[in-house]
Amino acid sequence: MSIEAKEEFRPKIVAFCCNWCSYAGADLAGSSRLSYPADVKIIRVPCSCRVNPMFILRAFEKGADGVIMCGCHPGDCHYSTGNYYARRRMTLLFSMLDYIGVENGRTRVEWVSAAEGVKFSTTMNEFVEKIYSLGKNVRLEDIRCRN
Amino acid sequence: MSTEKKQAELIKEISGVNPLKCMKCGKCSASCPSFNEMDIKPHQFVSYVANENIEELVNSKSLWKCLSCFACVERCPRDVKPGKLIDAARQLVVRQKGQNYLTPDEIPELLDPELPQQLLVSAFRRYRR
Amino acid sequence: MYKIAKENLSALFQSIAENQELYLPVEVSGQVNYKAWTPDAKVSLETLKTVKSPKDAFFPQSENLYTVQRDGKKLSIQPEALKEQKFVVFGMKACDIQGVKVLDNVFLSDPVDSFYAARREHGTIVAMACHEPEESCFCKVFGIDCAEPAADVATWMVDGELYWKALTDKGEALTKAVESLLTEADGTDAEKLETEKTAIRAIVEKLPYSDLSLEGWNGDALTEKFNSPVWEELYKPCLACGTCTFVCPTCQCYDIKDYDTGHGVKRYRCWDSCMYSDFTMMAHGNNRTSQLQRFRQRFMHKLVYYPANNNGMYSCVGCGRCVEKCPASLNIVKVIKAFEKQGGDK
Amino acid sequence: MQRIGVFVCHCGSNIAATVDVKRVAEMALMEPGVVHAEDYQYMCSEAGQALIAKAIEEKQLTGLVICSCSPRMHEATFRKAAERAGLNPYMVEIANIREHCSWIHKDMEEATKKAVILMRAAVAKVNLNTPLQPGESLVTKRALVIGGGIAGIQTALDIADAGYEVDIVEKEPSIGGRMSQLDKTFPTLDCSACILTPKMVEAAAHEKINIYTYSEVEKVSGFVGDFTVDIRKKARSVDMDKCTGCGVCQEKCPSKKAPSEFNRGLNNRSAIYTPFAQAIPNVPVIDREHCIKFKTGKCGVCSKVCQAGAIDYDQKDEIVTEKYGAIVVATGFDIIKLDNYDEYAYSQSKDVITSLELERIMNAAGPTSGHLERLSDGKAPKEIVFIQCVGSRCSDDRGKSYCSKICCMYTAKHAMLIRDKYPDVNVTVFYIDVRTPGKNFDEFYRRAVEQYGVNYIKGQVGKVIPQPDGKLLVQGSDLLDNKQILKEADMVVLAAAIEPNPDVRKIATMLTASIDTNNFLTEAHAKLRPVESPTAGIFLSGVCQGPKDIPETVAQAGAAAVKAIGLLAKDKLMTNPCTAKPDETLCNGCSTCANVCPYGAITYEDKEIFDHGIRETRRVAQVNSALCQGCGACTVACPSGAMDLQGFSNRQIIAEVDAICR
Amino acid sequence: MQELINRAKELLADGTVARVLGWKAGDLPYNPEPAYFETEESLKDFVYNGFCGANLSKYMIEASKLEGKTMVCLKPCDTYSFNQLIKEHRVDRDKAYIVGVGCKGKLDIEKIKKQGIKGIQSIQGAEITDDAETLTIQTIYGEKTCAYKDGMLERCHVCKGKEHQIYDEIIGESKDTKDADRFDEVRRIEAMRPEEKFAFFQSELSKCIRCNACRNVCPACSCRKCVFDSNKFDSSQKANVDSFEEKMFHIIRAFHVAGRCTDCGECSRVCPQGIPLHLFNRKFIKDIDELYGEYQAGEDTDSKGPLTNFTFDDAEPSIVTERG
Repeated sequence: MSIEAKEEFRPKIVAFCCNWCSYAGADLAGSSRLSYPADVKIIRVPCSCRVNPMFILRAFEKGADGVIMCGCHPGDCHYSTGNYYARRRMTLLFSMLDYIGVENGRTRVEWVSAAEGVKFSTTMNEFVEKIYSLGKNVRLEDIRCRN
Repeated sequence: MSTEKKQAELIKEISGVNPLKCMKCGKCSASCPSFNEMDIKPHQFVSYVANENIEELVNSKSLWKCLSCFACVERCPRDVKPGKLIDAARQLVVRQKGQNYLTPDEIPELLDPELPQQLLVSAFRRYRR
Repeated sequence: MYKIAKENLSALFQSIAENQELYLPVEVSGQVNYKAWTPDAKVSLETLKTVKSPKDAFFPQSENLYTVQRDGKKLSIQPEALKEQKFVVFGMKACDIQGVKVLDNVFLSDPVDSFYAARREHGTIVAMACHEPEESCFCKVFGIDCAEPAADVATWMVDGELYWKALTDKGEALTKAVESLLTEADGTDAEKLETEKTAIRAIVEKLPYSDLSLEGWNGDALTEKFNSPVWEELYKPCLACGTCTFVCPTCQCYDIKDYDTGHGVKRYRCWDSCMYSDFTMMAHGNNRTSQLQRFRQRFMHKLVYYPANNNGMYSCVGCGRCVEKCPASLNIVKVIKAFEKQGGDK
Repeated sequence: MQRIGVFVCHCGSNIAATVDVKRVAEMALMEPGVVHAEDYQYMCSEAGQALIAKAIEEKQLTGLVICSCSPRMHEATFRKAAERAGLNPYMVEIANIREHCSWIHKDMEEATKKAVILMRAAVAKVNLNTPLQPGESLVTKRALVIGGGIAGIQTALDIADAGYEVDIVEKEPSIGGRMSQLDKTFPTLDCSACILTPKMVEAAAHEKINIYTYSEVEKVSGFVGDFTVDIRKKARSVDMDKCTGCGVCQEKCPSKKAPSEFNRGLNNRSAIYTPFAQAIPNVPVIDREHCIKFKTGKCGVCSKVCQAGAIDYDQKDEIVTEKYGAIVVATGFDIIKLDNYDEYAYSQSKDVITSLELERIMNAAGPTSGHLERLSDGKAPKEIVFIQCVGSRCSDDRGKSYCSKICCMYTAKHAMLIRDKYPDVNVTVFYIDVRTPGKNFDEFYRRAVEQYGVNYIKGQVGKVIPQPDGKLLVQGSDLLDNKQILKEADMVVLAAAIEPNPDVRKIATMLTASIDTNNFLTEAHAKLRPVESPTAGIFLSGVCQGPKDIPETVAQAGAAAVKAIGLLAKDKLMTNPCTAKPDETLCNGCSTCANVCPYGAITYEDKEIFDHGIRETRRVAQVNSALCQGCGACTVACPSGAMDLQGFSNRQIIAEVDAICR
Repeated sequence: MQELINRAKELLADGTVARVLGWKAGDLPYNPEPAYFETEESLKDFVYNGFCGANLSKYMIEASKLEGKTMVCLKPCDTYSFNQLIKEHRVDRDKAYIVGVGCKGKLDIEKIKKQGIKGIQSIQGAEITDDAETLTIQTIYGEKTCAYKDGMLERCHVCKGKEHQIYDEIIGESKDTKDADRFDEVRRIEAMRPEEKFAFFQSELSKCIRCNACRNVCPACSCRKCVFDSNKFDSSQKANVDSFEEKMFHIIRAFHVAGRCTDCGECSRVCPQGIPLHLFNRKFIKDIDELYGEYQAGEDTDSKGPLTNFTFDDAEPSIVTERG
């Protein structure tokens, strides 16, 4: 692919962050001025277990190019067990997406604590880079949403 | 990967033991009936494997002094089971020495009809790894 | 009458497709449905019944009606263009053609459905006789002769030759367009064709459903049939899926919905099924709250309401798709028979 | 349709330097529902809040979007501002354009674009917000403490001193717990009973404290602020009001063959007994299993000798139902069963004992009246071996994976006391590690070694072999000398691992408090909420939460009391309105949500449902909003989508997703 | 079959049950329908043969609301569904008298027809008492034969076994039909390159007509109102568009039943377009087995499902990428 095309492509990336750890981790990344690309937009949820697989599919349907979910580290969940459920749900969902031929790497889960601003920023940088390398999501998007 | 590293990996694989679980309590050595005969003591075995110091281990007296009574295996509080490590190290030596594997087809020829079946079965159990 | 050898058909399709869209039975992942022709499409004219009927060609399962574009707080509406491209549907069976007539009565009478009308105007139907009808067929019951399908062009496949007869102006025009590929049929061909027709009709006589009686199914029977206790037993195995409706060549109910594109809304219509719990759902609620009512609606519509409003024409054509596809093995024939039995019991 | 006001904060230059705030406000006006947009220097300032209030009033706003710093910073501020201006506080959403935008992006164009999208997402969400009302529930001003050991006693005293009624439920005939069994305490070596007994007396005498001994919690229902608890008072067979505690009955009781629980079965007691001399209450109970009257119907000696006429053979168990606002669990610990440690010969030799048994032997009120002697032959031991970590730090299923924490210190204490009292006795301690984190702890251990000459050997013992002459052959290893050691001992003392009282499992289930794989109660947050259970209104005191020594237990008991007092001090509880809420017409009644709820907030109820013309009784989920903490696990687990989370509803989140992706 | 009918008559006569849920002979040799029988007389139409593939567990949801007990005929695989429905409080065990019926594999008329057999007049060899070896089929176009195995539903080739998981009594013999591994097809797809996988599912799902037969027949899809039908969610769509919607529908449906699907195979049986829908469910089952330990939904009525359970050391989602 030419460099020009790459410059044109600006991915849409949705990040679900749990209120207690990862959202705070993102805040810390912000207050520490640790930059990551503006393509990432964060949605605050109370806990990673609030993220319905449907939200992720919905994001892809509407044209997202990557979806990442962040939560407290296993064992540190504010609600004690939420992220354990989320972990199983996401593992199965990602496996299914892989199975139907969606490129590996469009989805990701990362556990980021409130103290891990650096990790948040590094993760987002990595993830965005990955999405750039994968290019536009065409396999899951609904063409009716194109404009 | 260095030879010793490979060997260490192999010992871990054969024995199914993770030496990093050892908390160095020494209960194995405390339990060992052959302790005084050994140059490398049972508890040291674990650290030798963990440190990938395999050459010394396989050349040690201890390797052949272990009675396989498995007292250490029984009593180890951390599921490290030095006896299994020793057993695995022996396997390593035996395998290297003669490469003496048998294929299933070769076995019947070697069998004496008089041989008790029980012996065979226990031999398989013992050496199948 | 013309004919063309079976092996030359792909050339014929190619030729038709050069100037217009061509829809015909194509196999995809083991199932045959009407699809647009492409050079590498796996055409299957031997298939007696495609899974879905070809009604999609005139009344697609879902189609856009208009798009609302949002720019800030301003909205602009863009109606969907009507069909302007000519197209051919190739291989439609007599029953499916009758199905189109049923749809015509609905969509072409006042108020005319402009989307449907445009498609009808631009579409040419090439019909094909049924070579070997099957046990689920009962078109004869509705007076349909599957040996003599009547459309713009009628065709028969006999011994590796496709016989071609134009029946309307549209048919003549199409024939003219592909004339170079066709050869004139002669007297022996005509004989062969008659033999084929006789053979088809003989098979039809042997089919288990051919003696089905529609006696008593008309507008006069409305109250009696509607209130019959027979429904109470009949509907019970129904799973409330839409299979019968979506494979049916005559079902014409649709729902209108909005799709949020993020930049506005696409208003589309798509087939609905009277078996669905939200069928004819209105602001105040639903006027059919039980599956019995919905189940009854389907058959009353096909066999009572529709004929009452359309000079006795049934909105079932005996294609037998529902017979084959219903997951619970229910179908219109069982309904008709159930009432027959009940009549006998009286 | 909402009437939304969008307020874009400059945050001085924090936001405005990289985000074109004017443009964000302009773009906001293009969004559906937005009727007002403005930007201001500091939205959180008095003046900024006044702008918001003014706009709410003038434009009749129904929803607000504040584009500013993180909601973790000022969400509460803006919600309060909205509430003061008459708007429901939950109609406010924050678009985080500082931490998540201006601070991490340098390019103005890019940052502005992103800020606009974040604003859009927030507007899309507010469009679907509904006013939420925090629920209210009344608080019963009474606390229940389960367990009457030092943890329970301390918690009860602290709560009672703050002026609230407290009930202690203790399953034994007396309060006091494990501490009452101890002889001396480390690292001060003061007498355990001397410091515990005054606390027991204080608790018994406190007008706000009511003690149920010989009682157990039978059933718990309700939720934070409003628990209903059934307490089973086991039949004591002695009238508590009449008994004077003279002790004659115990003296005269002919059945003296019951093993004494208090002395760990090392000696016997009578069938009618108080566990120990300082027992509170000082009222005996009849152990019906050993009582001749109950076994054969004949005897009745105690009744005859009791001048107060307190003996009542017909007494029955009694259920008391009480209401509580807070519950503190202080169920303590026991030591593990040593049945699986054959190598230490615990069940083969009377001279292999646990440390807790040694406590009793050393105690003047114990089975040997405080004389150190072998239980097998009464001889004074000359050689004593202590074995550490018996069943602690063990990854197989014989023991526990954790460190029991207190053993290193009490072993040093025992060694020191023995060497002090019996200088001719040799004491050897086999250890793996000596762990002494604590004030004056390491000094204490070093004194044992340096001053008292206790022989510490690094290495675990492999086997203890009883000899025909009554000696015990201890086979251990000295890892530092790399030698195997065979040592003849007269007595072996095992530092057995401690484990939570086995009853805690039952209690945790009743309380819907979670427990970990080791049966320790889980705290709400390992670091920040260590004395609270994740279940609201349940607090943790003492070893039931994790291994602790006495000062730590007392400290935690106090902390749990403070948390309980904090709760009881409120008349009403405001509950977070962002709780799960089922749509009853969609609910299948499948219980999936209840299975994943960490708070036991979901119950099922048969209810008449009117759904599209059908009226039927269905099993539907009910969320107790006082218990629900709003995590949302149930909303995703729910197969039918009936469960939704207020404030973070499916449609709200989907609207945000759509807004970001469009 | 006679034994079944006799037993049904007894149970009706002595008042144990108020009705019998079984199959009624159809008007073609291969289309018996699920039916209720309330009188001895009506049982003359009762039939149980190789074409009685329907899983009657789902009907028990409605039957549980009726007065009195229902005698229900459940095949071994159906009993898994019934157990699962008990677990989810959707059926009432006390309202069911379960007769476990024997099974020698169920037939797929589409498969038989695919072999060029048409104009079917009668079929011999499909009775439950037959040895399930060969089918002899009379057609308008002459007599045809077909090996029983070749006409069997896919699910019967990977049968979970002929043991009933729950029953009050068992009537009729079974015959083992398993001759393939149920995860083979899943493995074949897993081994494909992403483009191939995508093309495979795109081609299969492009056939979907959104008739909802798979959903409505599924015992795990027993929601009172499906999210795809409810206006309360923005997912309520009916269009069959080739881009994402069908995939969304099928992935969400598969996820919806993940951990609850007993692999009864009804979805694939009823799909009018022959889409192998079980490939979705089995992928989840395979993943669950591999990642969280073997789990068979419907084996019992009280265990925790894999998605409402966890262990502290579950695999991380990144395993999907790592295992490649």
